[in-house]
Amino acid sequence: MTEQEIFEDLSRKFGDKIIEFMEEGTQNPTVVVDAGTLAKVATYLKDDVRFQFNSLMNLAGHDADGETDLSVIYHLYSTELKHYITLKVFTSRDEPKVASVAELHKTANWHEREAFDLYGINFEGHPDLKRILMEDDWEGYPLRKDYVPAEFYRGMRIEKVK
Amino acid sequence: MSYFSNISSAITTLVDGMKVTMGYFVRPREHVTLQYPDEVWPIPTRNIGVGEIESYNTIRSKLVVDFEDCIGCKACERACPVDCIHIETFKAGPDEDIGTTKNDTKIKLRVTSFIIDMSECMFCDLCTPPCPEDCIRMTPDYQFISNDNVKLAVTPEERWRDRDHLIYEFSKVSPIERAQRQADAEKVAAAKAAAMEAKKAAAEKAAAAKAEQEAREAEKARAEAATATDSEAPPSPFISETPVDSAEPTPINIPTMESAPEPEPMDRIEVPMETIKTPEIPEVKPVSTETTAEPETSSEPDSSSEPENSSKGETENG
Amino acid sequence: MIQLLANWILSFDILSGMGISVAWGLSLFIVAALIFVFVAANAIVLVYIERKVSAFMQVRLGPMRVGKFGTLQTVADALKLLQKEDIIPRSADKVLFIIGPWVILVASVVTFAAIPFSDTLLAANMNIGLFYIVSISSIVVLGIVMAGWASNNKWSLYGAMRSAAQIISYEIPVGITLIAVVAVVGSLNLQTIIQEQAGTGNLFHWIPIPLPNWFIFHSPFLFVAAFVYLIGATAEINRTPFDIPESESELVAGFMTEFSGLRWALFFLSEYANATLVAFLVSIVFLGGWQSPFADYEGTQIGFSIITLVAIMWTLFVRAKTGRLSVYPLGLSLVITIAAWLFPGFAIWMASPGIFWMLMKAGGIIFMLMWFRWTFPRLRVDQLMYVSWKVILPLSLINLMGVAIWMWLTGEIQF
Amino acid sequence: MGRLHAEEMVLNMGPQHPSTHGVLRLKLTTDGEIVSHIEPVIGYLHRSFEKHAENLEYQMITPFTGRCDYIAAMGSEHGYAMAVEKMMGIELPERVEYLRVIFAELQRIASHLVAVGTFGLDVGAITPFIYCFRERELILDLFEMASGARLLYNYIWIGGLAHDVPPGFVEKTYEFLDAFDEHVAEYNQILTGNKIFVERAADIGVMTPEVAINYGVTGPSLRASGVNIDIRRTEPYSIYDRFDFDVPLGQGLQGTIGDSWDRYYVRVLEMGESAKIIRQALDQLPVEGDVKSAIPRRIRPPKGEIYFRSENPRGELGYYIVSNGKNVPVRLKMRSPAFSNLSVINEIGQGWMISDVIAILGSLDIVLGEIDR
Repeated sequence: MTEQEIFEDLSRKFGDKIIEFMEEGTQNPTVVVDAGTLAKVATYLKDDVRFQFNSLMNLAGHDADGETDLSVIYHLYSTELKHYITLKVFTSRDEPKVASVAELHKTANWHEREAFDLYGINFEGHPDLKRILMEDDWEGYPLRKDYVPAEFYRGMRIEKVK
Repeated sequence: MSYFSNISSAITTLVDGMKVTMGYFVRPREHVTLQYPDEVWPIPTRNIGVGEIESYNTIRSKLVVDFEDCIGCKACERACPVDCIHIETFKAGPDEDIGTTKNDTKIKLRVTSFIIDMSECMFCDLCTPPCPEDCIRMTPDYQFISNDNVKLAVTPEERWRDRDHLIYEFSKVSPIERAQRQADAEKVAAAKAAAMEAKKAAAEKAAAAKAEQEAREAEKARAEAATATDSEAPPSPFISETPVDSAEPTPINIPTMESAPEPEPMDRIEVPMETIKTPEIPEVKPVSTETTAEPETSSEPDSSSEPENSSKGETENG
Repeated sequence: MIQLLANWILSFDILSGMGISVAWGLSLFIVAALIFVFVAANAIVLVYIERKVSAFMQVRLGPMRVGKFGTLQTVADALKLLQKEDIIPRSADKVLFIIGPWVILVASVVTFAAIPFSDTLLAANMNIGLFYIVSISSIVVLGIVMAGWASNNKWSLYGAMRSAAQIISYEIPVGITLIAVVAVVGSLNLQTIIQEQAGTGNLFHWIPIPLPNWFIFHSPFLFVAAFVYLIGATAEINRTPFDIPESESELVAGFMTEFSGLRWALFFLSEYANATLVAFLVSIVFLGGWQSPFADYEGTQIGFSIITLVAIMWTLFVRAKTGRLSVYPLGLSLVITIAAWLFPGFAIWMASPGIFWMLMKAGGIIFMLMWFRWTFPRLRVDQLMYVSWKVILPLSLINLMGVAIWMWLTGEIQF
Repeated sequence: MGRLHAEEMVLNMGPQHPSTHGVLRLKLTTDGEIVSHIEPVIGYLHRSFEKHAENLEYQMITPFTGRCDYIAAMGSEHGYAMAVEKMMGIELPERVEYLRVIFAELQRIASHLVAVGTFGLDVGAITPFIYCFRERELILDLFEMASGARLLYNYIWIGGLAHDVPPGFVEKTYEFLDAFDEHVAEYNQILTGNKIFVERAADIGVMTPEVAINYGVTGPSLRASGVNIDIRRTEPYSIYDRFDFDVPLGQGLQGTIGDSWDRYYVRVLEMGESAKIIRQALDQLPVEGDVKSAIPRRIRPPKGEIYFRSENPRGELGYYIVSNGKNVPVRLKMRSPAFSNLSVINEIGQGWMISDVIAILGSLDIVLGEIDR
């Protein structure tokens, strides 16, 4: 099934919660989904026999420029039907909130923790949302473009990032 | 029944395994151990097609510069992902002849400092291809052994002591000349600033800032035209310290240089910190080309960095 | 031997005044010191050999720096260990922490008192020698549990608990296997056991292959029993593949985790002392102890000739096939054979019993243990128990019964 | 008398532990020897690769990718180079493609040798580990010959290779391959069939296909569960469609499909398949061709994003790159295979003994460098 068909089907099912279909400027055609509906879309995509997107290859947080909304990108793959779809959700910078898919795709558990760790995106419904790569008491979200590292961490000087 | 087949398979497979080890035990020694200082690994030869330099066909290890051939273009400095190369250049005076490289390129910049910090180098070999003169290269010398009694860092002040022997200064320019050039550059900069001030005062307009900006840019463009030997090179962030030959060129004080003592060999040259410290960068370039010669990382911990370090130590303790 | 030494001391005019009890005590002390020196020197040599053996099995060279071919490496290591700081963790149980290693060491050194190195060279000729060794060596587990508990470290505790379970489990099959031999001899005296194995006889009583009268060739049951004992004893001394109490990749270092310096060296010492003890016991009980494998000097000549012939054929065969076999073993056996034929004195010496044969046999067993160690993976703790209770124990019981039946069949005993 | 009560004990395995393959910490909740819960704690080797990448030009990132998965640096570099090339639409010379495949597969063998050897080490067999490393050294010799480095190569550049291979490389590779088959037979003799090893690995930590896919497990660990997904085959990148090779799947030869033994044995078989690919690639390797001809002067991928995945020795290595048309990426996320592979440890390791947890961890073949990045 092509990405276009998937998008059309999703649009029929979820209406205006499916925001747009991006084919330009990306190698992986992307469906932009409303942040609140994402879990439902992912469940639908996984359970529907025509899609069977049972494998979440990748989950990446993204901050384009430090001003606009943060986004989360989901790369889905079906091991049965061997087709792909990329989902993207936007969430506000000040209060980033996305529904968690950790129960649906267990692999998302750690990936969401990573996105939380590095971008501060709150995944609602995540069983154990805490920092994974950085220290538990680290301040700030390092991969945000507007991140300014603190001078010291527990008395240790933080080397400036080149 | 599987009980007995288990036992029998256990015995047979274990004996099988023991055969292998015994086979190696009684075999004439085709050992893999290298008795390192007595035997050394045969360095593989490889021809990567750069120049005719025989020593180039080797493994990637210690990074060196044929300093006579360096034109100070800083292409390697920009290519370095970890900023382990620190170059300081000053524009040569109009009647000064620094020489030519082996490719007969006239050297236009006096390289007063060429530091390679091998303790930061990650041996990626990205700096060698951009070099227009093929003068920076990786040699097969992988034994970074210092015969000096290297002190381990015990205090914050001595933090970098333990890797002093890994910081190589290739420039043979004497510290006196270097200081001289630094002073000259500062003089030019001061003169420039004074001129700016005067200009600004004369203008007395709100557009003064804009004019200054324009002037700066113009200078920079000119300096770039002068310094950039590689057409690909983005404008260097070191422009501001380069003496800009505008209306009144300040010649380098050559007599002073001649009266200077013989330059020391390629060892570390004890240079006061002020000279190595880079002036403030006027604007932020694409981050990768940012080459701030961080005093505390690139150079010896001397007097100038002491207060900072000691205060840091206090903070850490506190 | 203590009696002999005491008499020898008293035979000197100057010393004769000290009285029999003082002389006895003095010789007791000397013998104990000798045993301890033997154990310590033995550990140093064995560590070197083990490192070399493992290196050769792993296409390495092993220690090569200190001394020629690294022969002084372990001496240097021992000196280093003695100099190391003695660390006792703050929250450790200090008393047990200090006692633990010594208990292990003492338990393993004391057993050597009953080992007959030759027909005269033994500290104490006990009539219950075998029983003494088995019972004393099981004290080791007490020291291990002490050390593991006192460390106040979870890994150490795991190691100690595993060790306790393991050693106690394997005591039983090992004991029963030894009983099978005792049943043949009818004595627990180790000298008697060895003397029973003198002379030459047929393999398994009936098969007409002339072999020494060792118990390993006594009957198929004792043949199996020898291997059962070897496996059980390997487990009892915590060596690979049964090294779960200190399994390096799981429990860091098991009960030894918190120990350093001298205390750790004591563990090491006792480990090798135990290995040596097992090797001695196997050679005493199954391989004729200090008896020579050759009946007389003609036997030596013929025996070595046969060995050399086999070695030549094997070497030629393997070299033709793969081209990868060292010729040194062949050369060694060739030299010995020629010497045995040329110098009858040498052959007679080879045929006579003595400490040389004891050490050779023990060395062979120790090599076997090393061979196991550097080949096999490690068993899991429950599999270890499986092997003990479900394989080794039934086998040893069958052996015990089988030996009894065998002796009845061969007419060694009558009802 | 107070009642004697038993409670579960929390055991910290790592970050300094012989068998955690780096600085991984496992919080084991144990009931005696039985482990009832495993919580991996990672991040001890976090070197902010992604943050670095956002501040480095594209060609400067290549050496950093190798440092993420330091056991298989060629694989990481290959994946990264292909991702950027796909963004820029670069057509590679044939010789480059073949050489890249040769190096990637050599790296796969080297990486699997480490995996097989350390798995043996984890269950207590020390000698096979040394044999494996001896073999690996020969591969590293080949790498050193070509790139000048033994561990971190920076050899596969965007648009080509750093240098062409030196004369004699092809012959030496053939030599290595000829000796290699014999040595694999030796590993099988000493380790694969060994009863103790089988007891330690078979039926331990069984991973069903559903669990594996749900947890995003990829690579040999996934194929050991019987799922036939190898990106080289399902979605051939580079020139993998030209080679004839099998995808070994776990068959449960000694126990259940998807147990630790299967994960181990799939790797052993994969080494043979990689050797097969290398042979074919060497046979077809074009003699002529400039390996640097396609290297772009400026690496500025057009505005856009890509998720590109390739088959690393440990599994699916994905690069999610967002470019805004400049010479520095806006976002570079490395979807490292071992990251997802490790996350399954609690699911398959629960209820086994401490020794088994170590065996399971070893069979997953993790590299902390790419987990923590």
